Amino acid sequence: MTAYTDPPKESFQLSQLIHDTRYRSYTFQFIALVLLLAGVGYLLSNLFENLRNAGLSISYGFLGQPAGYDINQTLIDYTNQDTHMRASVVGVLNTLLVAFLGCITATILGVFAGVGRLSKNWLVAKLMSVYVEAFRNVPVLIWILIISTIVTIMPSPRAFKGETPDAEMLFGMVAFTNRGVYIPKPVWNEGSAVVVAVFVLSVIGMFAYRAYAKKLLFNTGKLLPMGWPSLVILFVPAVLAFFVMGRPIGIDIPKLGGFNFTGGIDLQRPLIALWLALSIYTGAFIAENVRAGIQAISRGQTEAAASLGLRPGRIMSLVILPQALRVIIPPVISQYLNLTKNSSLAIAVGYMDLTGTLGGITLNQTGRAIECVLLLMLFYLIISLSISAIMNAYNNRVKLKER
Amino acid sequence: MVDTTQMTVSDEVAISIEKMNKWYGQFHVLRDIDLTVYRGERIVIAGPSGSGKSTLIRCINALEEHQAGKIVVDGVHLTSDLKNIDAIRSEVGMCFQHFNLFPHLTILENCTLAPIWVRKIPKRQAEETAMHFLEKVKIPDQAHKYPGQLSGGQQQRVAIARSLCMKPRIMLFDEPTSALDPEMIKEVLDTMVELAEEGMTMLCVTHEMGFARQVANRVIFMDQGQIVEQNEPEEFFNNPQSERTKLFLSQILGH
Amino acid sequence: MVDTTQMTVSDEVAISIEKMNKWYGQFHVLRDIDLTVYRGERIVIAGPSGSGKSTLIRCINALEEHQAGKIVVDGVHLTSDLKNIDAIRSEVGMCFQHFNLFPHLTILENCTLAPIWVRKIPKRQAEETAMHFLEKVKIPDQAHKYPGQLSGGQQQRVAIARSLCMKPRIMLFDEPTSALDPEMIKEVLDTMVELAEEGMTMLCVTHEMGFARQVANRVIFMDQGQIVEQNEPEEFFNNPQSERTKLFLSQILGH
Amino acid sequence: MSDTHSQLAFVRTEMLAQKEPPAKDKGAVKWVRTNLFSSWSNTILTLVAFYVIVKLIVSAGPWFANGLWDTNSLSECRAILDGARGACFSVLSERWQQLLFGIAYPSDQYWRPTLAFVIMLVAAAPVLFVKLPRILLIVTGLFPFVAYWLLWGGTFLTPLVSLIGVIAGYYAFKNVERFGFVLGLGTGVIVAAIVWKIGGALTASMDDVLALRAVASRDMGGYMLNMMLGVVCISLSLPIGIMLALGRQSHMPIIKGISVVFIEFIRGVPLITLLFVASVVLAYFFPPETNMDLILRVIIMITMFSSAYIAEVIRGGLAALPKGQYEAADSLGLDYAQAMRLIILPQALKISIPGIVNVAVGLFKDTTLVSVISMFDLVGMIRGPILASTEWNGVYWELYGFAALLFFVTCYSISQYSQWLERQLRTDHR
Amino acid sequence: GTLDDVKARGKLNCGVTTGLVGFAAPDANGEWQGFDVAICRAVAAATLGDPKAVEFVPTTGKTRFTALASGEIDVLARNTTWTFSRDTDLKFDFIGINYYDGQGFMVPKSLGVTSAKELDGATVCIQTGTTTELNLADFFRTNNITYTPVPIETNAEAQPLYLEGACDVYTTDASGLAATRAAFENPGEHVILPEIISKEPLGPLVRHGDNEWGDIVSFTFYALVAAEEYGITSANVEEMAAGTENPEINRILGTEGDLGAMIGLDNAWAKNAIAAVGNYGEIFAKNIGEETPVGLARGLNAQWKDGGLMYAPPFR
Ligand SMILES: Nc1ncnc2c1ncn2[C@@H]1O[C@H](COP(=O)(O)OP(=O)(O)OP(=O)(O)O)[C@@H](O)[C@H]1O
Ligand SMILES: Nc1ncnc2c1ncn2[C@@H]1O[C@H](COP(=O)(O)OP(=O)(O)OP(=O)(O)O)[C@@H](O)[C@H]1O
Ligand SMILES: [Mg+2]
Ligand SMILES: [Mg+2]
Repeated sequence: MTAYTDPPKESFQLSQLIHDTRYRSYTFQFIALVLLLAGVGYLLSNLFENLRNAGLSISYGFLGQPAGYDINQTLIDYTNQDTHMRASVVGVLNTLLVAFLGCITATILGVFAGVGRLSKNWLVAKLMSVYVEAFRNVPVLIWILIISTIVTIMPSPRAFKGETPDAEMLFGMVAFTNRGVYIPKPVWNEGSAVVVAVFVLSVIGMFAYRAYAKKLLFNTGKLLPMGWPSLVILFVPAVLAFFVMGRPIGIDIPKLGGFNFTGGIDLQRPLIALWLALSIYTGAFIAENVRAGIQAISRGQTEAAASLGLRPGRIMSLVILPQALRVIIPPVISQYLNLTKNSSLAIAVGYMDLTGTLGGITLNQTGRAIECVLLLMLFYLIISLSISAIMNAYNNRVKLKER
Repeated sequence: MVDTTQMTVSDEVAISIEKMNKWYGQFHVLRDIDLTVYRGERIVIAGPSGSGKSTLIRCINALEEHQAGKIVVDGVHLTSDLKNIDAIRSEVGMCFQHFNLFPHLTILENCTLAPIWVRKIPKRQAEETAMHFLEKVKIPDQAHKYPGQLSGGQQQRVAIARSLCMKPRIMLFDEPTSALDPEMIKEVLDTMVELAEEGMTMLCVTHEMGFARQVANRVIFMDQGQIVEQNEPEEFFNNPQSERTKLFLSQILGH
Repeated sequence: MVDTTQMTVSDEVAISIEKMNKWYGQFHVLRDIDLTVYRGERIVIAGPSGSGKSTLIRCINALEEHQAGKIVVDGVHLTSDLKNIDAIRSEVGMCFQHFNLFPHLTILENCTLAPIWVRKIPKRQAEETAMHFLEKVKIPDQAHKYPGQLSGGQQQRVAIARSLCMKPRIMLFDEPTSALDPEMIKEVLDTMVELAEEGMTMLCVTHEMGFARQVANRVIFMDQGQIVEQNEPEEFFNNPQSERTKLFLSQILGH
Repeated sequence: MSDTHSQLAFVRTEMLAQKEPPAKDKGAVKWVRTNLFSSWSNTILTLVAFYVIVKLIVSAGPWFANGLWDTNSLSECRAILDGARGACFSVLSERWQQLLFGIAYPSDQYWRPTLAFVIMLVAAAPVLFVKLPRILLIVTGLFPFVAYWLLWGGTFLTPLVSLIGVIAGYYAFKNVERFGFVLGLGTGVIVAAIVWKIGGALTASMDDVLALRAVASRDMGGYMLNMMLGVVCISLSLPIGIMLALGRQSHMPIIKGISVVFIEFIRGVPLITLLFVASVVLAYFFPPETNMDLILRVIIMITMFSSAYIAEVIRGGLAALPKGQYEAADSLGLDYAQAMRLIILPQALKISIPGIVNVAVGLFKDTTLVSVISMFDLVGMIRGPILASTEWNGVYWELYGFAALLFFVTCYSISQYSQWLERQLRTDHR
Repeated sequence: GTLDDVKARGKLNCGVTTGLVGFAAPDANGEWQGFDVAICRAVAAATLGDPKAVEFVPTTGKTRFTALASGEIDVLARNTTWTFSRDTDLKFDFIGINYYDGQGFMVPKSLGVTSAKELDGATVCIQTGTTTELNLADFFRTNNITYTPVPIETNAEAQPLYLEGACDVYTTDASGLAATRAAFENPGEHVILPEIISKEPLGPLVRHGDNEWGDIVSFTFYALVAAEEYGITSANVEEMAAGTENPEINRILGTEGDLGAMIGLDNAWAKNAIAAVGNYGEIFAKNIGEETPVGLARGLNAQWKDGGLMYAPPFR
């Protein structure tokens, strides 16, 4: 018979730091922390010594000084007498602008290409595969450069001049030039507020109508048509209001004047090039996500729905899409994130996003490299953390219930 | 034992198939199928894997297109005309091997979706019907769960209820129990027996020979895309005529 | 019938558990467990699902930590000291429900891995031992295959051999047969019976009552984290004392 | 019981033979009908697609066909073409070496990177294709040393000594490892260091034994630089990625925290900002006297970047392993390092390979960003010296097209490989 | 000090642009050529005796200052404007001015513009990274006219934009304009406007804090300038090094006095530099002079005797 000992008295020994599961993790973490702090401390001390040797210091004072340079495309008022801070804000807004536009077009392209790749039409399917593979397997920087070159060989505004111009405006309103795209700008005259208000109400009205139609179906089994009434509700009142108020909204059509087109809205070449490049590139990736998402919904779902008598359109909207979207949306959101991060390549086409202002000219002019790069990273970090927060929230919301 | 006396077979023709042929590419899956199903019949289709059983019943509700021959379901001629297809599909319910419930909808929503959108029945009423059928398959308490939260047997019963909610006059089953664990098979078969007792016209691809003996009034044996033999269950099992049938039965019953 | 006379139980204590308690968060899984296992004993633990059987035997080789009470295995006090944990684990072998073989290693490598790395036995010698035990579980010819190429029963026998290669003095089994098809269960039980005949101390969670009757010298019934009843198999099955045991046995044996 | 239908009893006496499908359902006609013109919407799509393709061919065809390959400058091209559309591929035939190897790599030494590239293919083969004989792994093991020698030149003794050091360290590690992973690792590193020290001292004066002409890292450029950055950074980031993934799985809050913060931080910022760090900030973080090459700093930052992504892939692989594997390892008495090294990682890495390959392709494409910080990689070569030169100023399509083609060929084959591997793994598991 | 580092390394690390014809660009063989490059070679010849012992580090407008500040390069010889804040705030020393430049405009002749003041509403391509953006903003503001800036990273990328008409005007240093125009298919179709809107003294620079090194680079450069003044050329330098009448020449070439030792170099330092790259005038003529495609006149960069600003301090 083994005489086993009593539980050892709880006296703490140094060796327990390594041998005892209770303490050992603290030991490791402590070591890790010390190593980390030592490493960071070492780097920081180098930094300070280097800065001292070079007689520099870290300060964000430069943000308050006048920037002194001009920016071609701004969403807020900006002149070269504004501060570097304001120039950075312009950059931030420009980043967000191109990211926003890019995400929308990339999604449209991606959905088309993704669905097209699954098309029964052999030619379309092959064409879409070529598009997707070509764009996925070549660096985005090269695409940006190529597309920017393509934009450059569009007609110059000069080509629109003269008796027999080489190029003409589309519908007499939109000009595609190698300086950018000029589109008409709405001019808000007196009374235009009413028209806008009516339009907003129509939008609300349209959704209300659709909700009502659905409710009616649920309550009485009567299915009202949804398609054309929606369009009618959307446009007819606004058009009526427009004429009743005496055409208060005019448009300012871009005209050739001096060196450039004047008037209208001017989407500058760098924006156009970057926007196109990013959306076509990201579109290829989104196409893959869309395709995978649709393929993930088994054929059985379609067949089950069909055998219940549902028509293809309804099968898509009631059965396939709600499921496919759960699969598609998370990877697509991370593609949005990638697009936003890739927009920092704006620098290659001269688009003044945050990397172009704060990380470009401001950094150049002030020489405040550390400060600028830190701010730059902080900004992108905030964006990606917010996007991943959104994604997690979405994932949690749509998670399928399982056993 | 099921009370088969209640299960009457009328003279009315429910499904009539004449010289139906189907190809997948070069492959001739169904060859000159002739089959008449009378209202109230309970037909079990058996046969080796790949013999075209699934294809046959999928042709009946136009999930697959046939290339030659004639299919008439409930008096409606099955052509590529969408209206006819719709008419037939709303008369014919179908249950699949893998249930194919809609995972993003609750059990109740699964059952009311088609009645509301296809039959245009008010939601309230559709839900009442759905609950009725869910009670019938003995899972009314699961109505607000999602398919993923149910066991396989429960899911298959929901699938049956979902079909029934469309009030079909004919039900097709494609191996409804072959993806289930043994305990669950019984639950599902019980439900099907009940359906049969109520006089539903049923075509059922299955290898459950117990079920066939108990419920079917006709067993069809298929091989290589053809109907090789058909007969009443007793005769079919005890006295198979063709060599192939004998071979097949010896394999199946050997287990 | 197994020759139980050979299976002697000594007076030596192999495992002693006193007032052991365990919580998962707020949930009290094991409550005041007292259990003494003598060397050579073959104990079967039974009980309804969720009663804490697995948790109990997982506590014995420190796969789970217990929060109160004392566990002494083979004279070693189970504390949070790594040395003690290591000492105990190398004395105690364990087999899982899902075998948990290492799929990227051959059968032989599965069996020699721990002896080489933990016991520091030269590879050659470890392989000899491994072959010996693989012969014992009757699959020496599979030594160079990968687990994925074996049937479930073979895999479970490899898992047993793998444990034995560490020359444990105590073996724990957690439902070793419940993931197996009926034909394979017997192979594995036979192996376990053989082990028992050789006098291995065994704790076995199982619902195989035949095995319990044949091999166990004590059956422990657990419910709600407590030991509700324990007795010799004959007494336990024929004359259960508590209500819960009776209910449980009626369910188990009803099948 | 109704016997009314017992006449339905039927037995087929003769089996029907396979028949041909009806004419409209077979052959090319059927293919065209179902694949191109199955409905009116499909027909429209086909016509649109056809139009696009024709348009592309018509516009790009003559350009290719008229391409010139042997002029000395763009103006010469223009003179010869005389207004016709046509490519000036002469820039490629004149500058292809610079595009591939950069401006500064000595031209009589081009065989070295080429050879290194070929060896790389051989070295990668046994890693990529499990079926190949394992003996080829020797090439894989030797590859880093040989490649270093071939690319950078100098005496062969340097890589030889490091190789011997690594081998000695590995043997020391192997022998001591049984007594503890950390101990083994420590011994291995110390032994290797000693060998290097001694070897270094011994060979210090033998600079010209088997010496190749030394080339500074600054002189590497062109596509070779992209390749080099890609290969080096991915290889370096694997071990770091594994450590980060393990750290992120750890139950120790501080270690987990450090890993999470690192990974999320790196993944949250664009690579270009990290390259800015490499080019304009990182130098400040090193001791005053050291003066690290830009290429080294870039390697550091890209490695950090890819290890964060690889860590996430490996984390997925770890999570896919059943818990039972950990428990079985525990119950056999293996300690953490053993369990990870022998049981968990081999399996987790195998599952992760397709993911890792995808990260590698992405990273390889991203190496072109170094052109933004004035390094002359393939894109940098084009944007910098070649377009700036008097002769080739203005040739864009040919150069960008060439770059795109190079990358496409490389990345497409790698991604095809990864898809093949994925299919392979899927069947393996069943 | 830096000199010791350079000697120990056996190479001079010299920062240049990523490519600007005439000033610094690699030729088809990968050899760097150009006006700025010559300075690097001269310094290498002076310090190491070998004009080839130079490692050229291409830099962009963004990376150049850090490269110098962090010690990655020893000299930055890239068209960099000497400004107050760069000298003081960024802690660099400009060691002299090798090119007096000013920012100018280039427009297609077809536009019919004759003065920069007529550029109201024009789209202007700017090569970023120098002081150009700031000068431009100042110029248009003071003249009260508007413009659309299109900032471009590299000269090579600005060219197609300008040529395709994506901008009306291209602005950068006048020397750069000339170099760019030289590379055009039809240089004659473009004019450089008369306005020079800024002073752009371009020169090599070194870090603060190592005055010895600054002196070496500075006087290597002045030796080249002085060489032109005294008629020393790469062709006759050997001959003159044998000894001449002129003591200044002798001191420069190291045959008289100990100037080399004073800056820690061999006495033949200036001789090596001149022999390697020629005097200032030769460098100018070879790389950017009127005979070259760049075709710049000496203008302000002529010797002081010829009415220019090139003026070397006395060597004594
Ligand atoms: N979509 C398809 N394309 C081509 N061939 C198909 C397709 N679907 C089925 N087949 C082939 O048609 C034949 C009949 O298939 P079917 O599914 O009807 O057989 P089954 O009798 O139901 O077999 P099982 O018992 O395995 O379900 C098989 O040989 C099958 O390979
Ligand atoms: N890791 C865990 N965290 C929280 N609760 C757990 C955990 N593991 C088990 N439990 C709970 O502890 C209880 C006992 O689990 P245990 O696995 O020991 O039961 P068992 O008797 O082995 O049951 P079975 O026969 O199903 O294997 C169960 O209620 C289970 O839900
Ligand atoms: Mg089937
Ligand atoms: Mg259990």
